[in-house]
Amino acid sequence: MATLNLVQAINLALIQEMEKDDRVLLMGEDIGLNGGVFRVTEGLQARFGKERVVDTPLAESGIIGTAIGLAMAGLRPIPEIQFEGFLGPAYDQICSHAARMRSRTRGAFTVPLTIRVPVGGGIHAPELHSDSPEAIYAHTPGLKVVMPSSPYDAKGLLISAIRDPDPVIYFEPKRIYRAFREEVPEDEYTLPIGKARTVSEGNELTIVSWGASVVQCMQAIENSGRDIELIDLRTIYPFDIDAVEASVSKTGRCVVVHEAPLTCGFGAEISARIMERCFLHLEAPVQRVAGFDTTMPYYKLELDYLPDAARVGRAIEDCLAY
Amino acid sequence: MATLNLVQAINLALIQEMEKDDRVLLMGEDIGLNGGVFRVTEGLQARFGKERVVDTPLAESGIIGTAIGLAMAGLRPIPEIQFEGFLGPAYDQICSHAARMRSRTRGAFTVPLTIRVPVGGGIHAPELHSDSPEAIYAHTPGLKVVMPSSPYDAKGLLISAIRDPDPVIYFEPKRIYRAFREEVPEDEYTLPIGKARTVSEGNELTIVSWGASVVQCMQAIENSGRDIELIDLRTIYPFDIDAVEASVSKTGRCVVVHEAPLTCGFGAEISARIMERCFLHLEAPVQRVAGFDTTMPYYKLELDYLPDAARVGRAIEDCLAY
Amino acid sequence: MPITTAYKTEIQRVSILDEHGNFDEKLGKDLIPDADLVRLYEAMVTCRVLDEIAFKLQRSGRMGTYPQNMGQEAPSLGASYVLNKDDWIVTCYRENCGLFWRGVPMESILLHWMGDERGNAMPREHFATPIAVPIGTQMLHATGLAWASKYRGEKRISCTFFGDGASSEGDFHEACNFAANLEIPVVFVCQNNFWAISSPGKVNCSAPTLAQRALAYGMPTIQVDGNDLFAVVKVMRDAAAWTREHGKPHFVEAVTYRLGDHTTADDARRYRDQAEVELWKTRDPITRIYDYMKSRKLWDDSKEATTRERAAVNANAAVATAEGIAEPHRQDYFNAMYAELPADLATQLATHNTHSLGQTEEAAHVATEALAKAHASHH
Amino acid sequence: MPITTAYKTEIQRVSILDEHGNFDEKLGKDLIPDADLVRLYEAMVTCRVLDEIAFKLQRSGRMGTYPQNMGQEAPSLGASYVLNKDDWIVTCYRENCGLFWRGVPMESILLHWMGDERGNAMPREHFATPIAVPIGTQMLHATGLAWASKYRGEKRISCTFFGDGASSEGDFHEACNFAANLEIPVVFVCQNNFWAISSPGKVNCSAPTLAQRALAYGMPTIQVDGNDLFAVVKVMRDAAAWTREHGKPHFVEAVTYRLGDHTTADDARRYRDQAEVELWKTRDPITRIYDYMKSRKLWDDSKEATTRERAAVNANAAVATAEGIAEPHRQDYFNAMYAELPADLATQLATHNTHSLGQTEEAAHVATEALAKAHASHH
Ligand SMILES: Cc1ncc(C[n+]2csc(CCOP(=O)(O)OP(=O)(O)O)c2C)c(N)n1
Ligand SMILES: Cc1ncc(C[n+]2csc(CCOP(=O)(O)OP(=O)(O)O)c2C)c(N)n1
Ligand SMILES: [Mg+2]
Ligand SMILES: [Mg+2]
Repeated sequence: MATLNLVQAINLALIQEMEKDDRVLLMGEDIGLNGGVFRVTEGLQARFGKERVVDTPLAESGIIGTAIGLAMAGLRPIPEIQFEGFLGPAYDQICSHAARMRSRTRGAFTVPLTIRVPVGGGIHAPELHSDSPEAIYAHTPGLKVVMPSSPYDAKGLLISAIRDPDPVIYFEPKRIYRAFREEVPEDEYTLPIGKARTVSEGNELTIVSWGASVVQCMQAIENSGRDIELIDLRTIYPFDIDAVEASVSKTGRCVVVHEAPLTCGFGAEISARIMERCFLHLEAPVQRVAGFDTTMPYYKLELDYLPDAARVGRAIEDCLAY
Repeated sequence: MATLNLVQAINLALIQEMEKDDRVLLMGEDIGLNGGVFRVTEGLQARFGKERVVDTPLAESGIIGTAIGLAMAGLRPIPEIQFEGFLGPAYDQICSHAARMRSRTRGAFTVPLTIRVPVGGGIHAPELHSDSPEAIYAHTPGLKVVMPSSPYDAKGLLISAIRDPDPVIYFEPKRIYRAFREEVPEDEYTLPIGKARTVSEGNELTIVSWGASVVQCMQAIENSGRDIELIDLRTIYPFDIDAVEASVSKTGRCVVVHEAPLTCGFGAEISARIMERCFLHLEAPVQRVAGFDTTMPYYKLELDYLPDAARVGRAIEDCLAY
Repeated sequence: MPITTAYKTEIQRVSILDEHGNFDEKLGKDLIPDADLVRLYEAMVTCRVLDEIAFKLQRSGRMGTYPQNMGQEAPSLGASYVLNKDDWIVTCYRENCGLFWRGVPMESILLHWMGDERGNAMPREHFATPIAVPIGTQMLHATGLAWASKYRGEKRISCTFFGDGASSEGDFHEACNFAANLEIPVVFVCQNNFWAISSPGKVNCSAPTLAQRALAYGMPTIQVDGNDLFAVVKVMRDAAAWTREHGKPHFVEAVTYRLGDHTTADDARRYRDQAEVELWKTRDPITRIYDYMKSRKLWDDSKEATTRERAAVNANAAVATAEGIAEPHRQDYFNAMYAELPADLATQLATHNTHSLGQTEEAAHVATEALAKAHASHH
Repeated sequence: MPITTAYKTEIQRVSILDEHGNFDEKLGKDLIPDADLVRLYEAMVTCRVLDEIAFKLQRSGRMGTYPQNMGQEAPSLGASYVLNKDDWIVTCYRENCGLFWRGVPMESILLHWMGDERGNAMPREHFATPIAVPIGTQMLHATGLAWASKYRGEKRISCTFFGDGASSEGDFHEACNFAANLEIPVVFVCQNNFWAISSPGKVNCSAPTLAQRALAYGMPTIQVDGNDLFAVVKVMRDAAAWTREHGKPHFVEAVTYRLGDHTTADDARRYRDQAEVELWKTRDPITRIYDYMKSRKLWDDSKEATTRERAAVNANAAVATAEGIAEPHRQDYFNAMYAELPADLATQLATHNTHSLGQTEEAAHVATEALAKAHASHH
């Protein structure tokens, strides 16, 4: 068992799936010789050749649109979009085609595609390199949306995504790409898409989060000294509402934490579902700690924008005091 | 005072604003001689000339991107996107530029743009002609999102949108384009963006809706024979949460109705906000009647998909019985 | 040498059988065996007849919006005729004739426009993709499909069709650019019919030709009289062969005209001159072949009558099949979303509700059953 | 005539002062007055010096990612020199030299890369738009800006810059196509530096020239040695004049090279040969003018020393200004969202909270006050 960071865990998953299945190919901007701007695909072109690790033209719609064609022909393309802020040009191909091809053709054509996208803020990057658009894609039927928060999860979820017969957007929280390491099995393993992970158990309050925010939540829980259950959603669609329901039915209180803007963020869906499912158990309204309803500011102020342990801590206190 | 349908009310608002302000120009596919595929811009090219009513190339990103340039130069372009399903190619220009230009430049450049888009299902149209993407844009800070449900509102809200110094997506519910007429004042008037309309007052339950669904809700209320308050949100962002709060604090029960898919639809935000603001007043969980988490089916089944008075009626009963 | 030449090029136009009946023997001889010509003619006639029937179906409320193909039968047919049966054909909505030649049942196309996804459930052996509603997007899929062939070392190419309007979309550019730079064998066929709904050609391309779009990518390109089936066959055969041999893309501009409205929701009299339509009627691809066959004594009135009759019978049979299909079920559109129906969606299906209070115990039970069934059917 | 010529064209390349010191008198004479040449030279040197300082700032943690302009000073500078001061200049991020010539303060550019939006708050009199981070998107704004001039009957044109990589994006195509078909006066300048981060030129354009992208739109186009300030000045002057006169777009490919890494986050040694870099160093636009001025006795070591010194002083002053700016405030990014701060956003600002329980009465009061203030400042 090796001790890997998130970048290495993803790299390993890609190697193993490519070795196992020659329908798998990688495509994107700068992923070849350069190994991607975050070096996630480092060494893969040397290992698998230029036919399987392809540097494409600088055109995101082109990347996804051709990947859809590759997938319709039965391959398993894994396109990389360099930053989540550049999903925009590919939005139409993702939502009008990848998400719809199976239902449009009643299964005659399917799009087994895994779109890898670094996501989120906190790395002092320029504009459009720090956003969190997961709710946009969760609102688009036909897609699956995954966001790991640890190296172990990253590997297992990526392998599941690659093997999934439907299109998956696999968001990689860039803030924790190299933040920590953990033991990651050498062998291949999968983690189910649609199942949350209980990071810590507790009885007083439930926190639901995903991606890099999970780390802030762990910190906040530690700081609080309270008995808090932390659920890492892991996958945004389908999402494990049963796990959330079970936990909130127990604790009666919930805080949801994410980086995306508050309004219509995925926290709204979690909150609405909790109301629907746990109404009689709720002792306080669900609290949402999220990005503000502003554009993510340039990096001088990004830490002011991002939910941190302190803001989560205040929400915990407010919720417990309700 | 003339009796107009929604198409005519919009046409009138366009004429009046174009006469008043020569910075206003229209652009889009087939809007000139052809008057738009729904005839909303009928007669405008003949009246204002080809310089002010411009048939553009078939390219939505180009339409919005050039409109952004026009707006940055101080004009007030009103691009039309032919159907909401074709906003996709323009997503990037809308969200990465129109929504961000003011904050990016700290006000040095602004984008006073009104994007007109027919929206929603129910007209037996082909694929991608029947969707409801309002939540996507409500989740994008920097935009305003408006959706009228009547000719009177359509005129007043459109004039407000055109005069608004920020980018507005003005969704036109195509299902009710010609569904009914009402008295619309000849004079120009504005309706505030961010203020809801109480369609009917009641004490037992609150329904919150917008766009063509409002008509289904009115029907459901009539069918139910109950004392129900109906709030038409009118604008999705900013949204009038104060009006919703006041009503639900009074009734203690709420049903939200929209055509878009349930998960992460704007109903989730309304539900979450109600929980946050009216928790102690709530006698039942907020119920959402929405499109399903599927692609809008082709038209043979579209009425099965769309929330109708019957489904709203069941939600009313369930909610009242809780 | 301060001013030098950086690039120089020239684009050719091919015509074999023109609207006046002139036939170029050198290019045209032996191009299409007579027996094939008769079959191709019948295919065009059938397509035209279906258009007329579809129009009436729409007008009488038996079908939704429908885009007639009238006048544009030759480009896709010629392509379909010369392509291998397992080359991908990636179309828009004015390529019915080519799709039918390929073997796609007429009822599939009808069902699509009748608002039924089963029309798109094409058997994979047709190597045809479904009608693309969002304009200009399908060319990227064609590029991806051909890329897959290259990846696998197969000789299969893609041939994709789109309109002059579609060539304005960014995706068109990206599709050509990917194919050219990554060396992917695609034949890009632009059906330039001079109109995109009500927008005249020059709103979408003010350059002298549409063929020159391809010069941006250093791609071989040619213009062809798209109403001349002979010329289309020659140009498409050469382009497909070149593409297959070199593993690189080729562009073809087929100059043609839609004789009908844009769709049944459109009224072309609002924006175009009847005189223009009348002119193009004289260039009709069908009458051109008819006259040619007559002049060659391959055709006579009785053959014509038989052909028209058979066409009507076939088209009406397709309508009957399309209209005879069972009503679609609610579960069709739920079950089609993913390989496995997510639990939450199963509940929505079982309850036909999106509000939790309506999701009674019983409904939840039904949902669980549905889910279990969906799972089972995939393992 | 079955095979005819549908289109024929040729693209020229212009060079005046080449890397060997050859100067074409016919084209170059009187092109740039000596006094101007000295100022232009100084502008390039200053830009280069700023690049070096910025690099060090980034390395020492005083600035975020920064894209050096090194080697690409001439295209934007030449453009800026010949354009009217109120022609729009719509750039990407390798046009610092032209922006500074236009009057944009160096500290604006530094602030942008220091993660501060105030760097983009350019006074409108510069007629320059902010650095465009999403590649390939700004050309559409240039088209819209020039369209506004046309709409108002002004003679102002747009000049927009973008890279070879950017020319792969769909928006590039749409911008050119809009400008050509709607007759909008834009000069499209592609800085072809042969790399898009690690992607070699042919991944983004495998055609012999980038200039031929314009043929797709029937747009006049020309290639220029982008490291030759004289040639750039000539070509840009002609293109701008043509564009202004005809009210239509013109394309220019400026062949150049980035001598540095893509940005400070990049290490170009991973993907490109040092030999290639060395070759291009011999084609440096700055040394070329230096040698020329020396050969013309316009320049000597002491002038050079003074220039370098002044450049360093100016660049350092800009750094001091940029670093001396007050810390930005939280309210800056809230208040900048809309002309009027929405009530809900005002509460989020006042409480620095997105959860309602933290929005106490007091906080709500503060929010209301903030909102009132925001309103007041706009009326
Ligand atoms: C992305 C997108 N925008 C707009 C439309 C609406 N629309 C349908 S067909 C059409 C015109 C297409 O013109 P062209 O590509 O020339 O094809 P033709 O209909 O002439 O065969 C338009 C604007 C659409 N379907 N998709
Ligand atoms: C839409 C988008 N995709 C990807 C990126 C990441 N990126 C930044 S610069 C760049 C390469 C640009 O190459 P080119 O246009 O040739 O300009 P150059 O850097 O060579 O001047 C890429 C891929 C981006 N900023 N925007
Ligand atoms: Mg057309
Ligand atoms: Mg470059």
